[in-house]
Amino acid sequence: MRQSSVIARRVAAASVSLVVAAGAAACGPEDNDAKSAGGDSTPHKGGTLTVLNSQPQQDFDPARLYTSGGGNVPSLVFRTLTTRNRENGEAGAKVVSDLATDTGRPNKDATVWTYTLKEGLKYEDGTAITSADIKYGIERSFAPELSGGAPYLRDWLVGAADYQGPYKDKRDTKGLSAIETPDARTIVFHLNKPEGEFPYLATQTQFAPVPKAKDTGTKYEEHPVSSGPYKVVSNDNDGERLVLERNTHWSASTDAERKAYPDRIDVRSGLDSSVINQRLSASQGADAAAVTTDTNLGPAELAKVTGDKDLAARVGTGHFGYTNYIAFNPTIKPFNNVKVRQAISYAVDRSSVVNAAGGSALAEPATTFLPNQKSFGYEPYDLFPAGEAGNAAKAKELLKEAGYANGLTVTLTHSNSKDFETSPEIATAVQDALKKAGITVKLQGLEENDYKDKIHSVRTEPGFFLAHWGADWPSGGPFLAPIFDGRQIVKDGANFNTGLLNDKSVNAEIDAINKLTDLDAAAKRWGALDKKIGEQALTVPLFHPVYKRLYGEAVKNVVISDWTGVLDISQVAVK
Amino acid sequence: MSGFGGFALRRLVGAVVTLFAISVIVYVVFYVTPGNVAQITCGPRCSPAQVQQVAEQLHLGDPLYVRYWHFLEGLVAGQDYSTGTSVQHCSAPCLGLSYQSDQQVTELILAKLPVSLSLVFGSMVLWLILGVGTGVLSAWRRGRLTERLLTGITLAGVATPVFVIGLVLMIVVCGQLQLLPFPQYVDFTDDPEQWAWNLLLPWLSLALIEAAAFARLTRAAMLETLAEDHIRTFRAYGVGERSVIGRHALRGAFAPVIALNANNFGSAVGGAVLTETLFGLPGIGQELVHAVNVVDLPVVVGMVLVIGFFVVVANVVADVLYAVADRRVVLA
Amino acid sequence: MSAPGASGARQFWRRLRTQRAALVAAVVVALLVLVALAAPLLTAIEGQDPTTYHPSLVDSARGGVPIGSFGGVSAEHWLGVEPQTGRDLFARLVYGARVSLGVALAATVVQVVIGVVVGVAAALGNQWVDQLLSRITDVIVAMPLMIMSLALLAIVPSSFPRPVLVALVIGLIAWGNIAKIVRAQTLTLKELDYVSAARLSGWGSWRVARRELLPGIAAPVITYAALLVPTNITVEAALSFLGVGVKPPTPSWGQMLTAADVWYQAAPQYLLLPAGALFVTVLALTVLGDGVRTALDPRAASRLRVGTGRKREAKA
Amino acid sequence: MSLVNVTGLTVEFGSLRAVDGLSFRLEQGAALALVGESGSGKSTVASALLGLHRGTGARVGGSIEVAGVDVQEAPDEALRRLRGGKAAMVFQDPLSSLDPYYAIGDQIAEVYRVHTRVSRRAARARAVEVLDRVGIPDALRRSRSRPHEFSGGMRQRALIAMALACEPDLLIADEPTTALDVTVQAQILDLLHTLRQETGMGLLLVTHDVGVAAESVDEVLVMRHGRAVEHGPVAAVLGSPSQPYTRDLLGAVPRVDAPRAAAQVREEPPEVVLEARGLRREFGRGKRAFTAVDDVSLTIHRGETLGVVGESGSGKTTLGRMLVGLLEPTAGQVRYDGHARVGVRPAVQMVFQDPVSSLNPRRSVGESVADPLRARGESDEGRIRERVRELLERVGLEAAHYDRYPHEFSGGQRQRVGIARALAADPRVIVCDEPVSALDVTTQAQVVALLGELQRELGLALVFVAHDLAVVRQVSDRVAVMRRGRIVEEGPADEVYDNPRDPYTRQLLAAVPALDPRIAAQRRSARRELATL
Repeated sequence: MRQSSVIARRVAAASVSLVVAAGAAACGPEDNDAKSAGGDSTPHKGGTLTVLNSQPQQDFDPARLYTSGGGNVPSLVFRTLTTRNRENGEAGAKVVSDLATDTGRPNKDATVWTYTLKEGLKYEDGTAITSADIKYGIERSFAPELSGGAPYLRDWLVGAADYQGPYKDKRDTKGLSAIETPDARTIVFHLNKPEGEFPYLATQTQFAPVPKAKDTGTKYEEHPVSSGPYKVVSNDNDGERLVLERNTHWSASTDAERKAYPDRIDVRSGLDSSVINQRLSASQGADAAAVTTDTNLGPAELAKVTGDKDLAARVGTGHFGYTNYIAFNPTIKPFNNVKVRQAISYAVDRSSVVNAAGGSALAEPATTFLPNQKSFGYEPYDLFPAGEAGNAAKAKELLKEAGYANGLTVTLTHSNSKDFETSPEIATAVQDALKKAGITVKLQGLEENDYKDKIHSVRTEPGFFLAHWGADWPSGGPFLAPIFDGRQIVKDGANFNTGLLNDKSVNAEIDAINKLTDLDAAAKRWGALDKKIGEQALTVPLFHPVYKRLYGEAVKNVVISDWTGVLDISQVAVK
Repeated sequence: MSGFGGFALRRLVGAVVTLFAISVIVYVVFYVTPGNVAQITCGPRCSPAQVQQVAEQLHLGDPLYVRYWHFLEGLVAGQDYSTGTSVQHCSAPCLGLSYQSDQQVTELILAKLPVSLSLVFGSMVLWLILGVGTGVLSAWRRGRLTERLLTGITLAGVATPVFVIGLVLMIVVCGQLQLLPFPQYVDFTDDPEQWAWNLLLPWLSLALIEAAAFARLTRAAMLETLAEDHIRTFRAYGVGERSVIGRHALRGAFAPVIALNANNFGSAVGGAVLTETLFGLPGIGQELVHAVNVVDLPVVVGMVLVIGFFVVVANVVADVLYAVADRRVVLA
Repeated sequence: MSAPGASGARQFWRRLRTQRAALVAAVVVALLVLVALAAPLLTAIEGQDPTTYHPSLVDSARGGVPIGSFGGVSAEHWLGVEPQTGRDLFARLVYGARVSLGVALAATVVQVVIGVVVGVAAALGNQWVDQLLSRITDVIVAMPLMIMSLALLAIVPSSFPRPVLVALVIGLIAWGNIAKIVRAQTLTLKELDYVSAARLSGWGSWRVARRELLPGIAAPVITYAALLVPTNITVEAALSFLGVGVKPPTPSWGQMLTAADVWYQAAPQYLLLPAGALFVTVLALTVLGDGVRTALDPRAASRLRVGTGRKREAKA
Repeated sequence: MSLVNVTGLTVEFGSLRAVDGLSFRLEQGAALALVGESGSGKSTVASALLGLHRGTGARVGGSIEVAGVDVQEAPDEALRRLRGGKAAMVFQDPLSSLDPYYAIGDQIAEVYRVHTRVSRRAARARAVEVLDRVGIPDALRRSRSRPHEFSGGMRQRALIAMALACEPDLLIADEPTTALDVTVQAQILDLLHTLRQETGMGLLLVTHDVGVAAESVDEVLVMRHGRAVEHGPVAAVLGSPSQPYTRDLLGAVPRVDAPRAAAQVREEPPEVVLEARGLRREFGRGKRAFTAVDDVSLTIHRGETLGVVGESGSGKTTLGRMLVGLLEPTAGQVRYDGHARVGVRPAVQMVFQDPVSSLNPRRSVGESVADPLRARGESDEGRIRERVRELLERVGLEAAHYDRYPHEFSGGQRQRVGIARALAADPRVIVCDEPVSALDVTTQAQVVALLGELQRELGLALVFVAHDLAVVRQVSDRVAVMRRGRIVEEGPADEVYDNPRDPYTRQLLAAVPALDPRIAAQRRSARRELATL
């Protein structure tokens, strides 16, 4: 989407889907999943796959990438200890081994994790991949020059809080003591607390091997050394045009996940979203073998596509763990009053909001904070039933109880970006819905940077604002902890616990679940915790986006997992 | 033109002063723009300590004047920077490093400039042909239906924003009629033919909008010339209308057209933001909008300076061409 | 050059009236202004307002495309409804006229005021003042409008009324050309005998500037300003396209166009309405601007009619 | 067959009838002058002869036959062949009448090629030939110059060369010398005379200047309001005019050889009111600097008129503006009442040349006249109006004109307003910068008379700056002759005019056209001698 350029590049890279959801998406009732689409003929090797993207791959350094499950284009070049299961739907939300022989062997309390590398792993130059390379890859992600990754390594690894990477202190050859490499194939991680979800973390690109001899610091991203099925042939204009070709030293026998059908992958970015969708629908020439990894169908395009059978057959639908919500800051009046928060919860008109976000095909109304997927431990609940169009009567009643019988005037803060998430369209829909309940909403639209600074700072956080949260991996942990764990309130930096909730029982339950290495069991308890927190009405979940993406006529073997919600280009074939 | 040296020198000094002033203004304006640069660079989930490290890395803690001084130093003497594993040199004139991508701004500009210049130069040719042609036609057929029709068309160009014209052109020409491929930038040196085909629509979109001004100006200048005494002379000597219009009246429109063209060329280098964004051309405008959004000060300053440079140079060129076109003008 | 004075006003109108196109344009502009001013009344007659959502009028499953033919045109919604929200398009269009015209006019006023002050001061001041102001004007002209707007619009707190801000920013950044025109014109006028005569009368320079010069630059300034208004309307639209224009729920044509361009195929009327309104406005203002110029500069007027020149000699 | 045969010509622009039933003939090789004041329709007749009104909306009635072509009925193509081919026209302002962007030789060649099927090269050769013919030195090189690189006289020669290019039967010259200095005017008139003798082409001369007509033609047709007033051989019409209008017209023409009508008789020793000492003024800087006025010293006494005469570019206007303080001198000083002073001062006023630009078109004339009163601090509206009315009446206007605007007045009336405005400041000196050069002769005479009256009545000192030697003689007690920024000769008017000492003064005087055709012929040969010296 054109305005996605307004969004910080760093954030854009943070999670492919997190940002790129501009068009938002949702699967209509008549849509089956992506499985049916394009799967009718057998895929073959060969050909060139074109990727049409709006965001250039400006960061292509494994240390700097903030990806979910290893990313899409990056995961063609970087293999990691573990990776996401490349399957459609729910099965795709599982973590599987990649470079390692398994998803990790924890000690009893899940504070030490041990991995063994498969045999015969090689870089694009034919040299062997060692566990030290993985350690080095992680270490360099601590360098301020290569900032950008997720916070978990710093938070979890023993003694990592002050570590500044291998560049600062050249004499310290031992590096990060929390990571041990007893031999070339073994790597051991020591955590400062139990983390049952460590295998999920090991999917991130920081776990990709980087040969120390080839490290060129900030210039490494121009040509990162490939461990995956493709290597970088050219990287122009800071990731705007990326050409990948087969890495002959990669062996399918060590990689069960990546299919790598095309011979060549041509990534062209910096395109306007409407242009991408126009090109994909026209599917002319090279565009017939084209996909996009970051651009959804917008509402207008969807309106056109649904009327055209041929086009509709070329739409991939996916779900990514993501929630758009209204956030309250309970330290600010009148949102300190739980009744006011509940009244607003009742008054919200989710059908207006869903329409503003692109309609029922692109957004599913949300009543839970957790995404509606099994891997997150989704447990359906609707604590303040607003119905389709909002329950204005109930809201008025609650307001009366709260002492606002004559109505209430509040200010809703939102961003001025055009992402259909925290953007003015959604804010005006909320404004219009609350009007019926006697709540006058004034809109405060902030420029993207200003908005982020304000809502993520404890000092400047507004009382009532639009926000969203996306999963770093498909589990309740990274979804609930940053938002509701009282110990994660950051006083002097970017704070995501917008409700400033510091509830001992919640904190304790989070700790307890983190100890579990049985991820299914953990999921159930995350779901229960979500409902429990929901009672406090600190957020009003609005909707979960659905991704609808076009692909070219010649594209086969379309796989869309619930982990990323988008077509996996490691599975796509164009012959 | 004995005074040309002095003229050139004075204009050069003026240009440098102008660019200097622009850089100061941009520095100050973007200094106060909201947005935590270190946080944006580091990522949303960075801890305060990491953000602090990044801020130090980028010298964000320094006072404004110190940072500006560094900028000037880099411009004159170049600067060294670390990639972590080695020390690199950014040679003068160094516009610094992008906060976001650690690339040298000068390299970034050099990479983007050909795109913007291709776009603007090409569409300049088109807008001159379209604009001047329309202007001549409507001056010739003044008062008749042709003129009104042409006036209407050129005004439609003025009245329609480029993003609407561009999108509709693209949908119709590339999507429905499939006459052209969807534009994607191909470097001229790689394949001149593809370069031209791919830029055709962007050229046309930009030209349609700019042409209107030229049509109006050409028409007005020609009508003004047509009312001048020397036109009467040639008519009184039996010179035909075609020659009067095509030779004498058109010649009179040269100077103002040149002046406007230089003016528009300069501003179009930066002003093609919309066209570049819409067609996904990786040019200066698109990059600049992006840099503004992420408060990437070195990139913003560098690119604005480049745009300012083109505007200033275009104006000097305009003055010179104007003087050449109109020998009566003394360079002053 | 001769421009209207107190008595000239009548002449001006007479000359304007003789141009049929300009007259039609003037009527159109007057109507547009009237529509903008009467927006609340008009929407009250229609029974709609520009902000109320009508989720039931759009097809949610199809991206929110309006239900019904011609974008949901009905007795209740004269021009149909907006996709996704179901807001009334007629109401948004007429309220949008307020913002678009208002912003453009206000920006023009700012440009003219700054341009005239700077231009006159440069022309009348000594060499240093002239150098300084001319240099500042150069800087302003060389600054990319869009980029500086992006920055300035981001700096100012959001509590500042947005339409006013947009007008101010456009005005503050794009006054360079008008200052150049005013300076040149003032330099010409300064040499005219009647200005010298006024100086000989014993008046101070300020008084001479105000009484003898300012009326003289009115004609070119009015002419240029009339052509600036449509430019400013499109600039506002472009700023909306870049996401820094007037903010929702306040409707403006630029914002509607921006939101509508992708709907070109699915709901064409959504794009065509603001585009048409913008086109008609810009066309009318431009034609009117030309007419005003012709009426203010009778030389130009006769120029357009006369083939061989000197025919008016008999009159002199 | 006559070369030109015009019968019952009428030309109407809208409701305005510029030419009203005019008839005349011009035989092959003859010369006719159309003489008249502005608005008489004489130039319209010239344009009509070439059918230049076709397609412009003007209505042309009657019949026009030029060189055998029926201008009214001829098809466009025939008309184009006539224009330039058989009848060529020379216009008033040679600068604006040539395309500024092309070389003069190219322009002539272009015209030549319209009428003759020749190669570009041949046309260029022809251009050089005719340029040489009209006396342009180094014609080959100069043919590559553009008009602005020529002097005014050279440009007019070039235009005549263009006219000659196709060897037309008829030359129509529309005020061919009006924009030129008097010495250049004489050269051009001489050139026309010679060419006519050599080529035998007919000449139709349109002019407001009776003297120019007397120098150049055989027959004169005096026009007024679009009609013929008097028509006959030049000697007869100018020598013994039969119509009162012709007599008035001739009477108003100032004579360079006539002493001042009412010379001042002075008893008391003259008191110096204004003095210029070593005035110098430069314009521009560096290489483009030039000195407009160089070391000029003058004294102006109470009640006298000092005439400053000179050709264009002599620096006389710059001098005038320095005297009133509108321009600061680069060196030297202006002393008023014995004191050096800087800037303007109400006691020294100015009357400007251009009656159009000297009054603010947006303010009523009364307001303009009232300016000095208000500036002086007068605030009583009644008294201001009273005084302004008085002044307006004094300069021959009506008190009721107070609320009118400049465009409602004729040139002469506007000049009277300008005088009233100057008087309102109660000045002791008025510098008149070409006050009558834009006026018709009859109006000119009236304005000059008014100035004389006012001077006597108010004891004003006048500085009368003009290019017209005759007018200056008419009004001045003393005369200063300027050339290239310097005063070449200064002295009592009669002395300077009757016994010029400086050769330049002599040259100037010899160039003034005489009203008597015989004297004109004598002068012409005298000039030739002077030129060959």
